[in-house]
Amino acid sequence: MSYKTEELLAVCIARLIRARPTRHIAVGAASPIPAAAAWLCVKQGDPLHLSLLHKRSGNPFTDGSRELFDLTGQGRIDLFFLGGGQIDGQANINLIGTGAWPGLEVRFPGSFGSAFMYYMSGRTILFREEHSPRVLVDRVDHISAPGTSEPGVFRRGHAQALVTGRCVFDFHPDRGRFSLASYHAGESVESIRAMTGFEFDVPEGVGETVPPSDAELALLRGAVCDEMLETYPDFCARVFERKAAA
Amino acid sequence: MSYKTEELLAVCIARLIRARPTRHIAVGAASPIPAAAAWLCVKQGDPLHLSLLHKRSGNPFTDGSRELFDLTGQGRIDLFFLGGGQIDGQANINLIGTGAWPGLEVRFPGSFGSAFMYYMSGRTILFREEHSPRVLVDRVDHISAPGTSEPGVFRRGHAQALVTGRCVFDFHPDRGRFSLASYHAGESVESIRAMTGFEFDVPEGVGETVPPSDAELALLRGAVCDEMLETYPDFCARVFERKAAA
Amino acid sequence: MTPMSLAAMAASIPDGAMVALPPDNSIPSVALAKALIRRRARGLRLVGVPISGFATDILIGAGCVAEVNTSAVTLGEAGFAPRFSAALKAGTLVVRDATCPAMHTMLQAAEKGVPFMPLRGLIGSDILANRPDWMVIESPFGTGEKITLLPALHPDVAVFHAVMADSAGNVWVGRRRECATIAHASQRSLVTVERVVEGNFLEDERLCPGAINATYISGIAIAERGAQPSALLDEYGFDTDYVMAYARAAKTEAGFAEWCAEHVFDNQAVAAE
Amino acid sequence: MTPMSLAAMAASIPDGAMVALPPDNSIPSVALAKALIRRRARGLRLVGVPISGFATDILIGAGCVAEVNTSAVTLGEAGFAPRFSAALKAGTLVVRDATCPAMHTMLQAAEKGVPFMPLRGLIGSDILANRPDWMVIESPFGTGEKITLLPALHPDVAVFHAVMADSAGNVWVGRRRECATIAHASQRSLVTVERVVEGNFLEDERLCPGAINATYISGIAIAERGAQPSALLDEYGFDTDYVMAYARAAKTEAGFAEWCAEHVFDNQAVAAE
Repeated sequence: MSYKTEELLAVCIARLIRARPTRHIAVGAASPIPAAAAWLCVKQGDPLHLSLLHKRSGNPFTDGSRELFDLTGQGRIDLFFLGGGQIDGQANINLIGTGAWPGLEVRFPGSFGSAFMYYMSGRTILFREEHSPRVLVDRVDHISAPGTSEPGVFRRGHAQALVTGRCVFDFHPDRGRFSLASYHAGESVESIRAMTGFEFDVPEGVGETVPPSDAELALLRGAVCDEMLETYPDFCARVFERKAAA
Repeated sequence: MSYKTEELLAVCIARLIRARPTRHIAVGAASPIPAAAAWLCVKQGDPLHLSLLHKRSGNPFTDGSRELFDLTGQGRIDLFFLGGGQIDGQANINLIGTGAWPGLEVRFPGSFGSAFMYYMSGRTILFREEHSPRVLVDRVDHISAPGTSEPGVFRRGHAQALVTGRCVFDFHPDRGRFSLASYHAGESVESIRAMTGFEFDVPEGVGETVPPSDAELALLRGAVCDEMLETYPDFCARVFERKAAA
Repeated sequence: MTPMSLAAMAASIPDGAMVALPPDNSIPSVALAKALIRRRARGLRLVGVPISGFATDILIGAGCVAEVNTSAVTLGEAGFAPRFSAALKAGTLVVRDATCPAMHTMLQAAEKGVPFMPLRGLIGSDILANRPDWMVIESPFGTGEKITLLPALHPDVAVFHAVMADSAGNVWVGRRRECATIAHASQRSLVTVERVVEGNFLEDERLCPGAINATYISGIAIAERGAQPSALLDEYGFDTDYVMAYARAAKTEAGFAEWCAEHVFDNQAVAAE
Repeated sequence: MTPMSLAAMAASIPDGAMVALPPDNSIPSVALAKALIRRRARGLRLVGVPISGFATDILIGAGCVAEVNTSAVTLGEAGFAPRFSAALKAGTLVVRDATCPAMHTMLQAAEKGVPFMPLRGLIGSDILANRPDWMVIESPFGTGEKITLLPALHPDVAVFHAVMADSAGNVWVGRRRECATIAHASQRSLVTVERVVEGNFLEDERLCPGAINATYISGIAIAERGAQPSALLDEYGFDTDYVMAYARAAKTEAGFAEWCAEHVFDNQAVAAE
């Protein structure tokens, strides 16, 4: 079955979720692909608790907007998603901007909860669809949240992986480096290297990303889309070609 | 008009409330006399905000039982009431017990919020109906909350006065001592001294407590009692000889 | 979430557990406290939120409690808590005295996932002198202020009563938000409810503010009038006569034993069904 | 509490005030933000709770803002906040970058009346490197943990929208409890509401958990659809088209001025009546 890039990425992320024990995932507002991935795991039968932020009806938090951070501080969030205007080879992320502080060249919106969530979640999947030397840089201009921490700093988790429109990288907090896990159809180790501003390891035998199965695609376009229509109408219309009933 | 001791004490306290600018008073559960005093001020036309703790309907707090302490921490409570199993001449109060820690001779219930409220309220009126050398001691066995604090300790207020069944003492935090403000009908400086375990100052011209006026008594027995019937039915029956409609 | 029996809920709380238990004005689960007595729990370390009431006194009387960390133990209008006083005098109970906002602060530190939180007041009180786990520092912000840091308190189990649970396992406690705090701060939360209703409180703007998300709830048991003799919001009031009668009976160990046989063990068959 | 006019409410916020303003998902008072523009407020120091949205961007565009203390400024789906970006580039605005839980923590410290509160995370972030007002210490509890202490943040005014006020001046915000936190943390709270209703929310067990006590509320003004284009719980949704159109118009200063003339000043006669 043919598929869209968004569907491939959702399936990549779902596999990363299922690769480790996961009870509770929080997904931010601007993240329809991670949300689709998390729903896919639920629809595949995983006993997952999802907290979808900014969901208008059934917002999961009754203690105000601090509850997500308290919940994560308590160690109850096993997995969070973060992106970055820039992401570097040590998994540092920059949501501040480029040029002098505080982003005098290009200003991004800001760091949101990253300087806490990245440390306090059980693990983080980094996600950025654009894969270019502009985004994946050797060294971020500013660190919103660091990929690793010095001893003496309480840190519960790190990046598990970085998923982009071209490939999946695994992150190794012990050595503070990414390794290529797989490249998507149409890419190669060389094309990934050419489009990546940071150095990364290439394990032997690395190959193409396994494409979505028919079962995965059927779930995405059916039961997953059903759950997402209210919160992400544009995404569902564009990717799954479905509209919410008026 | 003849009056009950409880009515005299409520009027004494109301006068102490009105003696200083007061916007917001919090009154604990076991304190019908201070509650009556606060209501009397309201019914006399003072623009007071009352937070009556443990009031079953219309409990003022919507942020759980911590809200009173947060509110007081913010500096929004101008006046609080405290009692004590023992109260000493430096206005230290003991709600723990007598004998070795933690009250192996007679154990009182415990300190409640006193070790915070006494510092963080704008001021405190100490109230204890029993006036005997057993209660008013030279030195409390244990300090639940101290009458004064050393420099470097944040403290917003102190005891304004101590009202008992026999007299009213003013407290002077600068010198850490009480002075006799007035003695109730039937008492004298000598009788107060005989029944008080701590030393106190006796200003020149100290006299008998001014009895409740007819207007004060009418308000207490009418509009004040109306407000208190739900929360303090036994007190209203005993003192005002009124019962709530069934 | 499928409701469990009261007996199974009590059995899931191991001896020695640290149990956060709100007081009489804050919807305690007296039903579960009685079930803990029936299962002959031992060595419980109770946490007052921020004080302790009737449920704590009966647990102490029945020999279930090793330690109470609290700001007061009281029966309110019915006076001093008799079995608490007796156990202290007998030396069979440790009390770690605190002050109300300190209990809230220690629980909020756990809620926020920080190792400690500061609190004003306290300095000069003998409470502080008897809490080696609390620490006074000079503010690092250079103001010269001395202030107390309190460590986070992580109960093993939060136990409280709620008006109702919904199909998703959310529970509704209304304005008694200290129950949310202990649910957040504790490893597990076991909640007795009057009833289970259809639907999802989180999708109802009117009910949601008084709800606690199922993510914090480990088990639900139906226990009608499960807070009694304590009050439950506007559902039922405080049963003063019951507590007064208890206070009189529990003045002696024998009197307590008799009260317990009648009010805890005689009801067992009914409450556990 | 007698409602005041929007114009009088805006006039009561002095130039230079520190104003806590929740973002688009948290019932901001866009009506009052527009009234502040009309009264040509200057030098405001805005606090994002914990981020900033549409209302902040229009206040910046109109030259009302000297400083933003926030974790992000964003128009959500409509992209970057154009007047925020332009003002930063022009050097007319100071941004003090934070991270969401740090904003909550600083406000909670003020709510609790403590001078500071700790927060994990942060260390190794350039946010911390650029906040000389934040301080890293080693835990005094001997664990060797390095942790950041954040000072209490006391806004002069909390500004938000609520569904309704009652006769006693209590306001109802439902699950948006961050509005309660800023009301507690701030010197004054100014609240626009859809409507004023009879009764007292605090005496209604169903409404009370979502209410904020009048003791924190300094003024109420009726502003129907006062959160728009932001959403208000289940009353009305986010107006994406309106914000998209704004984002396009506000790309340039001239475009913003035109938008503002139409959407802020043309409505003045209506909104102030």
